[in-house]
Amino acid sequence: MEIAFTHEHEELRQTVRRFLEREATEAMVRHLMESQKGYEPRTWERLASELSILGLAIPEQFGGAGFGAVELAIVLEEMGRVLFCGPYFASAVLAVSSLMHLGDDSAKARILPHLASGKTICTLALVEHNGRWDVGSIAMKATQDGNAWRLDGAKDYVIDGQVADIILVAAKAANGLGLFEVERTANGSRCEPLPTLDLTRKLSKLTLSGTPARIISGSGDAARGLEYVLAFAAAMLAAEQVGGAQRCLEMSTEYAKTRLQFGRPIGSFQAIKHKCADMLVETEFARSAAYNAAFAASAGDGKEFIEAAHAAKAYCSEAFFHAAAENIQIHGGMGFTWEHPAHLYFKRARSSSILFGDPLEHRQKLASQLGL
Amino acid sequence: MEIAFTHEHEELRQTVRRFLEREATEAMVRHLMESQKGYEPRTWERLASELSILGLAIPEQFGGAGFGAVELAIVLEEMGRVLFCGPYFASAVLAVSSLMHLGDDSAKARILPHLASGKTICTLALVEHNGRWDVGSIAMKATQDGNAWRLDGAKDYVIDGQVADIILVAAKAANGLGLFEVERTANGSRCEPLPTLDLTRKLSKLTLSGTPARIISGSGDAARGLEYVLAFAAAMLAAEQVGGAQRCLEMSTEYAKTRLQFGRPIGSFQAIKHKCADMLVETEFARSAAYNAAFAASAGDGKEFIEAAHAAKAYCSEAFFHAAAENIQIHGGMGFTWEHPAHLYFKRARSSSILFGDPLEHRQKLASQLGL
Amino acid sequence: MAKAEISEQDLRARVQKLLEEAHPDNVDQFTFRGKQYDHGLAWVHFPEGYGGLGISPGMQAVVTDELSRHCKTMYDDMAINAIGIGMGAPTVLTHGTDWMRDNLLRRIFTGEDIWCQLFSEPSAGSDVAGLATRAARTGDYWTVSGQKVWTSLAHVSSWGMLLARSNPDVPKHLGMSYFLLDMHSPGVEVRPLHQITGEAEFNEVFLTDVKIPADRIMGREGEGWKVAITTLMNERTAIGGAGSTRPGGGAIGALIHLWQSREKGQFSPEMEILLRDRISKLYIESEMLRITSQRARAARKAGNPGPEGSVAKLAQAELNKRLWECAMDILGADSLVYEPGYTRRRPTSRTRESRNALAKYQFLRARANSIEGGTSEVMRNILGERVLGLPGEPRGDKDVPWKNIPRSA
Amino acid sequence: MAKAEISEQDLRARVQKLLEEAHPDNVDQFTFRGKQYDHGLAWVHFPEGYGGLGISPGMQAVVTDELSRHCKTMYDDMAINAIGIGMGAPTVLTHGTDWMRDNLLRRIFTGEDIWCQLFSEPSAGSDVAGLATRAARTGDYWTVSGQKVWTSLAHVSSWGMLLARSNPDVPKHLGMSYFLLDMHSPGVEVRPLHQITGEAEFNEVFLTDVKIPADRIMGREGEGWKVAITTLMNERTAIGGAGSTRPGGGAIGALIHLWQSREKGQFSPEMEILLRDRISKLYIESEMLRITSQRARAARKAGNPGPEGSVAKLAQAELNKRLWECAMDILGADSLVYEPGYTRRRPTSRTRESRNALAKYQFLRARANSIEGGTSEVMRNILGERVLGLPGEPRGDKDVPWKNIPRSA
Repeated sequence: MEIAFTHEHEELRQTVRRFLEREATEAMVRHLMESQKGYEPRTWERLASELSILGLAIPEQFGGAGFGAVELAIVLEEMGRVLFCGPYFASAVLAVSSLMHLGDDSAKARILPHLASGKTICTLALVEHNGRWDVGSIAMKATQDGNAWRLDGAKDYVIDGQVADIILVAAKAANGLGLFEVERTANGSRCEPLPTLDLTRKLSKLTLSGTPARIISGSGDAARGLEYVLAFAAAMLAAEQVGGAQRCLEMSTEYAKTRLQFGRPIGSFQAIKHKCADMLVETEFARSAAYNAAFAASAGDGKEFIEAAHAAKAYCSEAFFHAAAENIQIHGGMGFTWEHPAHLYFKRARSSSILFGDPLEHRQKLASQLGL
Repeated sequence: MEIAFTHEHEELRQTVRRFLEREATEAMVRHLMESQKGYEPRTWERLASELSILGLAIPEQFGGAGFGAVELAIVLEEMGRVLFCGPYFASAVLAVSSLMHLGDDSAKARILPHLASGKTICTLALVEHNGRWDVGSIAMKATQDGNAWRLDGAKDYVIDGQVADIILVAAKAANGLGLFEVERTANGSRCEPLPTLDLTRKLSKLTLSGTPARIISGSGDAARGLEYVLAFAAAMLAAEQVGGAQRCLEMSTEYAKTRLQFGRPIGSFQAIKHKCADMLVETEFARSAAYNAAFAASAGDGKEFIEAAHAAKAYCSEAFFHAAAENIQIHGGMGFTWEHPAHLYFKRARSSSILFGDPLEHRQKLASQLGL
Repeated sequence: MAKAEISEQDLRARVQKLLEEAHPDNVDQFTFRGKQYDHGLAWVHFPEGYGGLGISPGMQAVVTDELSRHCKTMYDDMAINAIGIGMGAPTVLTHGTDWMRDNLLRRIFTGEDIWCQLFSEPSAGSDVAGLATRAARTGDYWTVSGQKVWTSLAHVSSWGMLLARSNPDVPKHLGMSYFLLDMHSPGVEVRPLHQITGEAEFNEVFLTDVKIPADRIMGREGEGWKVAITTLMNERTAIGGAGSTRPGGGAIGALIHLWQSREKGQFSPEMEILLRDRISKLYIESEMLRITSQRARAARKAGNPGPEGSVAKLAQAELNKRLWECAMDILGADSLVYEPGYTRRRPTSRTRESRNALAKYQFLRARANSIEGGTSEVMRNILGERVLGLPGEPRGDKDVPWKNIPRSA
Repeated sequence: MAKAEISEQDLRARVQKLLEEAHPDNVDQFTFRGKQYDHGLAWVHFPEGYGGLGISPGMQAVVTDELSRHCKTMYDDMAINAIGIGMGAPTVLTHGTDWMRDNLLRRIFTGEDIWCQLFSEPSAGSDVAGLATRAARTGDYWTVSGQKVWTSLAHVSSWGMLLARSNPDVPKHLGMSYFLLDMHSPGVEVRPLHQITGEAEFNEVFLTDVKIPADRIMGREGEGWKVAITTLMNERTAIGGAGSTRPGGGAIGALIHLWQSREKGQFSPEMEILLRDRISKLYIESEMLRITSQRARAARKAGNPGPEGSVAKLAQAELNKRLWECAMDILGADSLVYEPGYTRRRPTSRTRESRNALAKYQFLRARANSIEGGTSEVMRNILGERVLGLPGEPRGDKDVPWKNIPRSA
């Protein structure tokens, strides 16, 4: 498998970057991170109307652009660079991949066009209180009542649940796991925002008590499909992490060139220069890891992709965290202030390393795949 | 417990250091490492007659100096500095502590005085082919035949077995583990030298077939006693490692001061200076670890000592290895030649980290002790 | 010096006499500590008349011990006036004028006057001696303008120890003077500086044409760096001596506690083993930090200060970061949540929070450990150059007038 | 350049024609490779008449492929004359005289003349341009004295690429000249240099009043550094391109193999999990090195060389050390033994040894990876300065005459 971006890919990247430079400024990020909703509806609308990237991975028949993992990874890398605030990862990645991989025809036709147009925001609720990103840990109960279903239980760390119109909920029915569609405002549904370490990504706790739901994953067991969705989410998050790491490297390098101490730029000191060099190595490796996973995803959903996804999430999590931590250190006291953006990347890096499984878990799963 | 060396301790250190500077030069180390025996009998004799340190930890009633772990640690640290070649660790540490902790009165009276005088060299054979420093792994079989015993099996990695007159062998009898005295040249005993990675410490493989042996550990199970001996050996080896790490730091610092590149001493570059600073931190921590274990050993053989021994072996192994590796790097191409002593320390560091259990094992055992 | 013969028994008797005159359980802080000062029991190694008895600093422990036997109310110097007592008093004693010694030391000890330190500037972080705050002499006054940063307690302080550039035409270390600044002077503006935790432990201090009387200088004009060294030495000692003092105490104790109260089934068996190895490693390093600090204290006492002290500051900063990272990994998904949310408070001491919340706070706060009081990079230079004797870098900022040295805006 | 229109098919036909004239399975190495050179199939990107056809270097793969379809005997350039073919030939082509191009290139390719590189000196390691070997002109000869080190293959070489100082009175980069040295000249002494492994991969070369005819200079007098850059660029490309080319291949493949053939019961279950995590991590890093190198090749092909190439040399050196350390940990106590003992041989290629013995050898050999071909410290400078654009250090050795720069004895 070769990693090769086309001219169109480069154009997509440039278009998204230019858009985000205008729309996702640091001032906007700070405004949204203090807000309840955590996103700017006008920007959201333009992601659909101007850039057509809300439906990037949605087939054309459902109103999307018909692209796939590589294109999503490009967008996410750019969003990661600027800590974009908004339910893109929730709706355009998690929800779309869940629907595409698990949803029945009716659900696809009903929901996907609205995700592509941005009229509906959707997310996936999978992990529960024990925080293990693992389909075996799902305890949410689904009960069939004639043709209708009801859900009981709680989901934790639901990404952008606070603004989702529809929440896709993984739950346990009598004959195995299923994926269910729930309206956030349905009877018996309570969605509370959590105070997050990383203010730039909102999380919620979802409690359901006898809440009406619609099954969308057909009659079979959705376990394997959900596992794929988890791996896909990990791979896409890795791309976002690359963008964050790259930005930290750039901030550090820029500061090291201009900050003078002892009469010379601090970047002329090997202590700082070599830190930057190591960050560069790790960022390039992270890039390789994330691109590899994205190209593998667009090539299939087999063993090669699963391995690439584990490797990417494990490596990119550590690389981003390290870059974000070094960025604070290189900025010295200033890097430690609330006013400077370094801490925003640091908190994003820490939280992203946990979401969808931390490096230890992914290394273990990879080891199992490799038969170590 | 406080770590405080007395004036007498300092004197012992200085005496040993001066002696070794004359007797254990690099030329002598290189001569002995290429030799079969691996030690210089005249030097050995003077360790007994001039320095009286062969019986340092042997009670006065058995012809020794009546000191303990702290004094042994001082001597070993000095020996570690110069890669002293000779069966000191085998005879004065392993054999003496085995006899003191497990030996019956008759064995003590019969053997210890000759160890103190240097007339007899003794070692301990415990670990077997699987290489686990673990009394549970002992398979050597001891069979009672009237009053006599016979041993069958093989021991591996016997330190300085090639020159030991007496080998203390841990073996499994019907009612548990016992410690046995075997003459190296006894019938059915074969002691073959192993080609070692670290040429400055000789190892042998000992094969016994119906070899006559004398039990010296009484009628009870020697398992707990052997475990103590293993912990004691680990603690003492840690002290030796500190000496090696310290010498690597000194070599690196000295070279960094005098070697010029780009018109300035390489130690003026932060890349080298900060490496040295980190080595200093680790060497000081290693010193704390080894001294702590030595003082704990002289205070008792309980939980506090066992914890200190695990911590010391785990920490000092990594600190010495890291110092030895950095020492090669700082010396550049020259540090990689056979002619330069850097590789001798590197190989000693690697091997010492394995002997008596590697850092992972000791951390695990410590974790169990701490109830983690 | 005359009183070197004071015995422990004698000292305990003096504490008894103090308590007869004023008992901390009955009178207020200022009154009690004022009396303690007058009896020479504030800092016993200071000279008589300045709160001491001229005896060994080790004897202070006897005073504390005797007080603790008889009083419920025990005052903590660090909580009362950390900078004033820790750094201000020794500096005043060594370099202050008679007026300062007579009028300031007592109020430092009682806590009536809180002190702060005005050294760091936005453009002079690791390079403190590169500072740009200007002090110009006009008649009996100095006029000072500039900006200081990382100033703890500035918002409650009466006095600030101010380092400013009085002569830009000489090399940087030679052109500074050290002033005692009345923090209520016109032109002094204090603004809170919020950190990664949301809290404002520190301040920025803006100085605009602030007038300082000429007799408020410590040491001579141009000798400010020498005086600052006294202040900084006392800072390093304070920081280097930190860390747990008993096995398994302090941060590592908190970490182990977190681990032992994890929920069952939170981790797979494999994860448990991997985390356990990390904790075991952190335990060992924490122990070695503790023991190394103890060896440093013993060496200082014995008059043989070795490298152990300087080692501790660097090691602790780096260890602390890794330790709290491990704590976050133990919290797992719960570490995504920052309860009860970021605040904008000014912390004095930590309030009682849940163990988890405290760990998350510490995780963020620890990032500053390798920056404050000397970055880890500067500490490695110090270890390399001052302890190991390695040569310094070629420098372009040593022998040239300060004004000619390139500096950040 | 005229032949840019040669098609793949055409090229395969040319190989067929070569094979009709001489087949490697029937004639000896010198004969066959001589013919290959004459047909322009040695290095197809070289000009016609010099072993090439003036077409894209990528087309060489077609030649190799076609040969492999029809021949059992396949020659490996690296095994035949690594330095001559990899670095000597491009340097001669770019900077050599007509005589050199006409008389040396063919013999380099056939392997009749082995080449070596004489740049490094004991006192000039990372600082190659600081070298001290002197070359003085007298009449039609240069007289050269000095010592070179780390010279692979010197003991079997006919020619050496020698960098020496022809003018000590100008700054160091400007005072060097580049010579072609006949290794059989009087005054050239080659001594084996044994390494940590006991082997002598390299040599020291002592030059005592060695005479070199004046027409054996490459480039002009004083332009030696420029010529050396051509040689070194070809070295970096060779080293940077190393590493495994398929998932799970190369060193990581060997490590996994060691792991999978461990003895049962060698490790406790806890140790197994800890080692497994390390191997998994090393696997990921090996994969990322492989993919990063692949991205570098793709970027070069596309004419957009990025930082990926320079990254690989540094990363591989550091990874390789950790990888073989892990291998030793997997061997456990067996790593105490070094079978069959240290030798003093001069390795050409590794002989068949047990997997364990090979791992131990690699463990030792890997220490040099972060030294040879540029230390990791120098590589970090290069990444920081040339890739990230960070400023260099203040330098005292750039604009002064070489003879005034302090240097080691």
